[in-house]
Amino acid sequence: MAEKLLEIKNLKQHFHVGKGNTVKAVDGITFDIYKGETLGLVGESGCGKSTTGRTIIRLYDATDGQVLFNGEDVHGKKSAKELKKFNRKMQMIFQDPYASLNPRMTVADIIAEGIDIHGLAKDKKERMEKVYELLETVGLNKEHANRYPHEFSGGQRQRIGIARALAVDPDFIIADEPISALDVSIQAQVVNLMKKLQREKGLTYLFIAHDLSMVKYISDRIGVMYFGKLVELASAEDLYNNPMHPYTRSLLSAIPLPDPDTERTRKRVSYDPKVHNYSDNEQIEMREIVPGHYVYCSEKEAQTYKAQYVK
Amino acid sequence: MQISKDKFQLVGTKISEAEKISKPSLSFWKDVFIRFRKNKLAMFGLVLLAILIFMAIFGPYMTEYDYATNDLTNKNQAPSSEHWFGTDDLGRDVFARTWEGARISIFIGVAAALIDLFIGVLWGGISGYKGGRTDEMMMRFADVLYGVPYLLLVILLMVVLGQGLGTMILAMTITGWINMARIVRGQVLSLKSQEYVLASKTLGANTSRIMAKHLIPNSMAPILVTMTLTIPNAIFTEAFLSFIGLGLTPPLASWGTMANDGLPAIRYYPWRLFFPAIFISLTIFAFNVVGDGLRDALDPRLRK
Amino acid sequence: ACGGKDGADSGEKGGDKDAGKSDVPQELSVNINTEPPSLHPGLAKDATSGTVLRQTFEGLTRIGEDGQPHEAAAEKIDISEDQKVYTFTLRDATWSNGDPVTAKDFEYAWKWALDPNNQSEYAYQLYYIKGAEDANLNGGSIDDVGVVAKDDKTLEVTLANPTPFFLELTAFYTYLPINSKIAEANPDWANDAGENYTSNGPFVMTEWSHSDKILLEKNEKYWDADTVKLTNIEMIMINDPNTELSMFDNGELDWAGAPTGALPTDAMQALKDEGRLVTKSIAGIYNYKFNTTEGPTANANIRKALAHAINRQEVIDNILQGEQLPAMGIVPPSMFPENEKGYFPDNDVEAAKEFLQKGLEELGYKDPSELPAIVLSYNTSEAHQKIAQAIQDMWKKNLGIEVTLENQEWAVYLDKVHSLDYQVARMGWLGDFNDAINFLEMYRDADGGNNDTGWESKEFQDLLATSATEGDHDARQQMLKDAEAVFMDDMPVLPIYFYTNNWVQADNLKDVVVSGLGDVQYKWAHFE
Amino acid sequence: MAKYIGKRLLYMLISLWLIITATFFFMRIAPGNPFTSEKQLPPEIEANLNAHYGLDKPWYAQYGDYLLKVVKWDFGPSFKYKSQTVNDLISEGFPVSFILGMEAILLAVAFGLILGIIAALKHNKWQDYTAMIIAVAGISVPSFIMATFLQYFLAIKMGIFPVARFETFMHTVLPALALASTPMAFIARLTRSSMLEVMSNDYIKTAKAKGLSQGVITVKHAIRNALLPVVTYMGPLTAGILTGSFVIERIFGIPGLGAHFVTSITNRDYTVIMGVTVFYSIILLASILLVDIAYGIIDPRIKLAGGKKGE
Amino acid sequence: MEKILEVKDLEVSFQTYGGSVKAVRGVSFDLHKGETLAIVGESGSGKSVTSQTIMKLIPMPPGKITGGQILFNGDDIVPKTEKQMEKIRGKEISMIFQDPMTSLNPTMKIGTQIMEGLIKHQNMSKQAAKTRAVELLNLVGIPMPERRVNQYPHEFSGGMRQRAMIAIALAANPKLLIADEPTTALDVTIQAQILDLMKDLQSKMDTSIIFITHDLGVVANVADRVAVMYAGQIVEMGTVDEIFYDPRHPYTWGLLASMPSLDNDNKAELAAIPGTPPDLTNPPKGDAFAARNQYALAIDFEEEPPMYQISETHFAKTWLLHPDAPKVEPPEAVKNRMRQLSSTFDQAVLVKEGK
Ligand SMILES: Nc1ncnc2c1ncn2[C@@H]1O[C@H](COP(=O)(O)OP(=O)(O)OP(=O)(O)O)[C@@H](O)[C@H]1O
Ligand SMILES: Nc1ncnc2c1ncn2[C@@H]1O[C@H](COP(=O)(O)OP(=O)(O)OP(=O)(O)O)[C@@H](O)[C@H]1O
Ligand SMILES: [Mg+2]
Ligand SMILES: [Mg+2]
Repeated sequence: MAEKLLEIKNLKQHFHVGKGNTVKAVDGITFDIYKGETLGLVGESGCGKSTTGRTIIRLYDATDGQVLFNGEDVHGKKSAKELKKFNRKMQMIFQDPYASLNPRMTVADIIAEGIDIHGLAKDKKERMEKVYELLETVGLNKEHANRYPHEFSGGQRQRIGIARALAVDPDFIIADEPISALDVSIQAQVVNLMKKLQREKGLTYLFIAHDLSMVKYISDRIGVMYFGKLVELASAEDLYNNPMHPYTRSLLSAIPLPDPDTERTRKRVSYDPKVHNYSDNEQIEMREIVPGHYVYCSEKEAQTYKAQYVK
Repeated sequence: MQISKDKFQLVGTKISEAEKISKPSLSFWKDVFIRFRKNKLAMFGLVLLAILIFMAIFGPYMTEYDYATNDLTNKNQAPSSEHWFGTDDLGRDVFARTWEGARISIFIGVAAALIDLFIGVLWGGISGYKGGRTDEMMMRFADVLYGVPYLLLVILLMVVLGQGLGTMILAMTITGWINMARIVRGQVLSLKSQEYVLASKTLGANTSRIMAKHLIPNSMAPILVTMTLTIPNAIFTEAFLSFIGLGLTPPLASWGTMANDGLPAIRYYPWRLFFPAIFISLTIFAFNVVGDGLRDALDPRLRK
Repeated sequence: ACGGKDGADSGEKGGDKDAGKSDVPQELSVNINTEPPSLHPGLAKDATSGTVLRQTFEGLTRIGEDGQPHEAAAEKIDISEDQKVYTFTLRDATWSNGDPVTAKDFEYAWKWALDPNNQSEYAYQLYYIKGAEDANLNGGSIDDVGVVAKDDKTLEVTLANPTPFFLELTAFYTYLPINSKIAEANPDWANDAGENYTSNGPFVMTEWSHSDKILLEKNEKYWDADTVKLTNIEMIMINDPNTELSMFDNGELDWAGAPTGALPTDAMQALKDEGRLVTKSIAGIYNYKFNTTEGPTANANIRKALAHAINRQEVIDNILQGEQLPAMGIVPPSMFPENEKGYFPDNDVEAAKEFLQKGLEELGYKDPSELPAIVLSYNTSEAHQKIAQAIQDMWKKNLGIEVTLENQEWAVYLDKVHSLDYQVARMGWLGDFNDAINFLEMYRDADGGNNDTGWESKEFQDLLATSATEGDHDARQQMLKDAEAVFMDDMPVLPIYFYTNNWVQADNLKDVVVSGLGDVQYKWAHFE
Repeated sequence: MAKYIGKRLLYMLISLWLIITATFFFMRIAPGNPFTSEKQLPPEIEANLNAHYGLDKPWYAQYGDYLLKVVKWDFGPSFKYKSQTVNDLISEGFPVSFILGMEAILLAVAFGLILGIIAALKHNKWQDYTAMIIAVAGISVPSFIMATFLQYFLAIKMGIFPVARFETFMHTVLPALALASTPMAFIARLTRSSMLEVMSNDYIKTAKAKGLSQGVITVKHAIRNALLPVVTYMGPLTAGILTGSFVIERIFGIPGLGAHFVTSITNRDYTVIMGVTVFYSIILLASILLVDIAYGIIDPRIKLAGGKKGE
Repeated sequence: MEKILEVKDLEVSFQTYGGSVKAVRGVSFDLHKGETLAIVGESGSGKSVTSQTIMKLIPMPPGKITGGQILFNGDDIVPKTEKQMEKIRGKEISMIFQDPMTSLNPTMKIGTQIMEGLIKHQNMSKQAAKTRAVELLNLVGIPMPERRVNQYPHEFSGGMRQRAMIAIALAANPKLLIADEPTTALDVTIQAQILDLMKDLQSKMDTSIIFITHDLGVVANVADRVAVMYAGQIVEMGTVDEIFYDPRHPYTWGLLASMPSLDNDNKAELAAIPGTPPDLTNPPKGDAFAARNQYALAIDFEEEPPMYQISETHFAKTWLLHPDAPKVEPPEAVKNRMRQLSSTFDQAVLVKEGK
């Protein structure tokens, strides 16, 4: 098996929302990400996908749990220097291509921000060369360097965001719904670019999205989240062929397909958390049903899942 | 319609063209200038300001009269071909004094606004960005400063530092920045969770970078509005400070002190109030429209 | 008195129906500028409080329309041979609540003021009385003070020295009586109008609305009530000369300007042209003090040069515009009539230049331009500022001396001047009573409270000392005159002008008495 | 909420204490004392006075005494106005300033909002320009010039209003107008710019799509959202206006509190300085607190905890 | 079937600093009672502007209807005043806006926002409106609606906000519902619920729907007919089957080809359409899509293509349908789904010249 790049152990992120109320946005999730793979993360909106991503990259301080990056605890690090080093290795692409670019900075300055922060260029010339190179990498050209974000289309902006992330030469990129705001043809542009970069640079992705066909297309493995918990984790193929958790099944059954005939006949499965009907003494946890396929369930359920599994 | 057959040749994509942006690429300031120029009112304000500054520089030399020389026998003369703006109660030429005063008032206004801007932006920015306890502390400090009697502060400053331009500017800004700080803080509070700020954070940017590159440039609109409102405030505070002895020493004059002196004469020698007052208003009007224009021009999003 | 009519027909009040008499409402409306700090005769120490007290109380004497003290609460005054013992016989009079005014009320009031526990800041006005200073400052017994109520109607006062102006002093507010019955029962009696606030003057206070207004009513129990015509006086507190004049023009006030209020300088010319301005000189001087201990102003010739190089008349005509008198001496002409001319001519630039030359030589400079710039200080006020600018200009023009102006907040200014931290500083002085000693005494000792110049002269001291015991009026006048000459020869103070009071008043308002000290009395006032 | 207010009240006390302390020491460092006068007092009398008022004690004893008195809300007698205590002074002056201030605030808010709203709704039309010219005029003409103007034209020339004093409602009109002119102009500008922003928001479009009329949209949807900046500005302003303006009170001969802020300092009337400062500070801090609470009421998204913001 | 809406040659432009943006350039379509028309297309192609123009909701200025007609029930909307529009908006036509995060008033309770329309157009009492609001929230699948009516938008999740928007739009039982990307922020399960809900309503009330989306899966699910927009124009329009099974415009091909398919394990590169859409301030000469079109003909760079009719219901605006044009093969992914539809004409008919 491939090398682990990232280990997330029992990660929790609770928000205090006044009056002593807390929102358990992420409530104890555990998974690993391997070098060079793409891990897709799907789930209901508001289930904590973005929060997971942001906590991993330290935009939020974790309430509990560990994030090990190359074996080092991300959240343990304190010194500014180490933090900076870590920031170079892990990057993020944001959902909204409009909101994630500062409207008052030129593309060159946006892309070069990481270069400036980490002092990756000796002089102005080298800096600009790097910017041009990055622009080319993401399929834009030199001429675009002095433009402002609003002059670009959504797809181009998302590519600028990618170039910005690439500028510091990261190993791992968290992509939080990088394509939901784009139309299909542009989505394809961005996804193609991400795949190409993965091939060329050996990047690892955490890819968060709603669009299950796209997630399946891009991911090696997929995690399904529900209400702050990871409920199922398996390879992309396996998940689509053998969904076990009822929520996953419900999700898969609802994917709209660009085919009027199938749509007319589609049958959706709905998910009601009550179906589990767990009793108090049952231990609910991630269980490996078949190698590489984990489901959040009780022992009893695990047995049924195992039985149902078809090769 | 007849179209020749060879037009129906398959030629395929012209991608280079498709990725092109049709507008020419301009440097930031050029772009700002172009946008600014299209705003007629703002241009008018700029021209007005230019004229005022020109007059501030050359106005005093346009008349043979000196701003300081008394001519008690010709006091309180109405405007005439001799004294274009009339004379004041010591027989000094109001025209010469007006432009001599313009230098000081415009300088004071701009200087105070700039200093308020600097401190206010820094304070409000840090307070808003750091949030939590730091924010609470910094804002409460501002409250305290606001609560201590201003006049007392000013008197102390005068005693400790003596008179002079520096003391006066200090006195003007000692509480002046608080407003700016509040405004900037509010802006920063709402901007700091923007995705581009988060992006910068994940790149490892430190606070000062995020402030300088992201938060402050994007708070420009309210900052500019506040600044244009600081200027009149400074001009009148200067008059007040001068009156209590912290500012200019006569015979030097500013528009503020001239207006102050002219005010009681409104019923008898209205020109003594009219000229400084009208130029104060014009200047402030000019700054306001220029500020509004600049705010729009500085926003690249408005460039279509 | 709210007219609200067009201000054009000047200060006519209401409608003066027929120029007849009694049916004209006898209600006076005046402005007293500010809240009187205290209406307790023993605590009052300022002109505003004095203005009110003068109408509501009556001392042993009262300054009459002729400017001389006349018997008031006292019916008869006997002065001993050595001019040190005064015996006052009181007339039958009552307090506004009906209590009789007794000699004890006077004794009580004066001793109250002298009692150090009562923090009377003006107690020193009583120091002419034997033992008073001791009791007030040095822990002397209050019983040793030379004031005794022999009986209800007889007050015997023993002075420390013969004091020719003592009868004038007894009209002063620190010498006013207090209704001892009430005051003993209620120490806060003077804090508000009401039944506790009893007085014995022509008017009684019926309302004291702090910082807003004071209402007086005719005191029907006043012994001389027949003379009093006004039925009501409204004293409002407006601290803005323009507003004051506007209200006058609008018929809301019957009087605007000095001594209770002030007129805007910019209005002077117009008022004069309209012939409405009334001017009366008063015993007060506006002068510039020199720091004689250091700097160029330590040199008498430089001081004289500066004093000669000023065109006082021009300042008066163009800036003050109140017909003030140029001052070339320091005692007002009302006390020394010769001082209308003074010791040197006004605006004597030639002499000034000579003095300057001498002074420069003494200081080792060749040219005025070498002289370091002289700092002229004044406290924050528009008038001071204007005068300073004019004089700055004159010194520059006439002598070629650079002058820097420096203006300061009042308390800071006083602090600096009192501690000799200045070069040239503006100061004014108003006489408390009608005697030249008032204007000379303060320069006796270099460290005396109000000297402020660091100047001291043995000759001057001696002259003052002998004058203090001199019983003969003319001889004493001459000694004081000589002292002034010594003073002027050294010029530690540069006199500029003698004050005047300027005001406008309703045309039909008559017989408001403004004394040579600037005190105003409404006892005789009436509308026609 | 209660907890938040409790915390803020505590901060308020601390702020107040700091203000008192700073003022106390500044006041003592400043040259001169309550008994400084042109005609100097004999030193013995001055010493006597100092002893009487406790000014001869060491500073810490005075400071301690003072704090104790403030806690008991007893500021002592005025040094200058011997017949009044500081409490009298405040309780007589404040109602006057308060009435005038309330009038001015109502005027400023009402006209400021109306001007701003008209300007925004008629953006770039003559109504907008007129409103903004009024606003710029209001900003560039300070209240003392405005006061003199109003007095001269409306009272003296036209005789519509009395010249000065504080007696009937008519007497309050001119000073209230003069007090209101600058804040009104400021509010108008603030309102205009935030209304313009609000009116371009999507939810205004939503409201329009419901078929609501322009008036209803403005009143029910736009104003509230445009109010935040105005409310921010109102905090310190309210405190300033309610406690009176020295200049306006002087010009119109109004027996308010405003004069004491200046005269107490020029008189070095220590007890009055402290009394009015404490009083003003309480009003100031309270109005800042009220503004912060108002934030939460106007915009439910703003959490009073003042900490993290959702989304 | 009765036509509820006819849009004829609609042209809309926006005045900006840089010149006028021609956002909609001659769009024509009609809509029948009870029908769902889906509009798909590139971002910025004018979908939102077109639909908002139908309610006259584009900001004017800078926006301006420079030409064309919008007949709603035979009545032209273009010359109507704001006052007249108020009677139509929210009563006859409702709209669900694209961005649920910003389309709800943050300082007003959800319930109040739903009630407003009810009170205005159906003269309901406050109480009745509130009851109805609760019902509506229940209908769009928000749990505990009694409590939720009193909450503010920020207390709702993105999906819930979108559903609240839908409730507002449905409140009036409109004859025409315009839904501008109503489900983009939702996960597929909730999206499916919403779509069901809309269909349900449609069948009950005979509402017509204009449904704007990027998601071709959703289109396949809801639409009766589909219009494909590019650079301010409709480039292809037809029944849902015609668009999915017999597309004719190269841009439609591009859209269909760029979707990954679930069953296909082949992880080959997606067939993206390269480049970016044209700047509508200066629309290119000829076919706006030409520069990005791998099937572009020389004439595409010179002449705007005319509209061809392929069946009774199927139109496409491309030179490829010209009799002289070469026969081209659509991309693999598209070819796989192509089937012969019975209604197709033998020969494309030219119906309208390009400009
Ligand atoms: N800063 C915050 N403060 C309080 N609550 C928060 C915060 N950030 C997120 N939440 C809450 O945490 C939960 C998870 O949010 P998150 O943004 O991670 O969801 P998501 O899975 O990314 O949803 P979507 O698909 O809509 O983007 C939500 O209920 C959200 O309201
Ligand atoms: N208020 C406006 N001012 C200027 N241009 C505008 C305005 N509104 C829309 N546009 C322009 O009109 C064109 C069409 O925009 P529209 O919003 O209709 O696109 P869309 O097809 O809905 O795109 P998306 O899928 O991204 O929502 C765009 O080029 C846009 O920039
Ligand atoms: Mg998310
Ligand atoms: Mg859209």
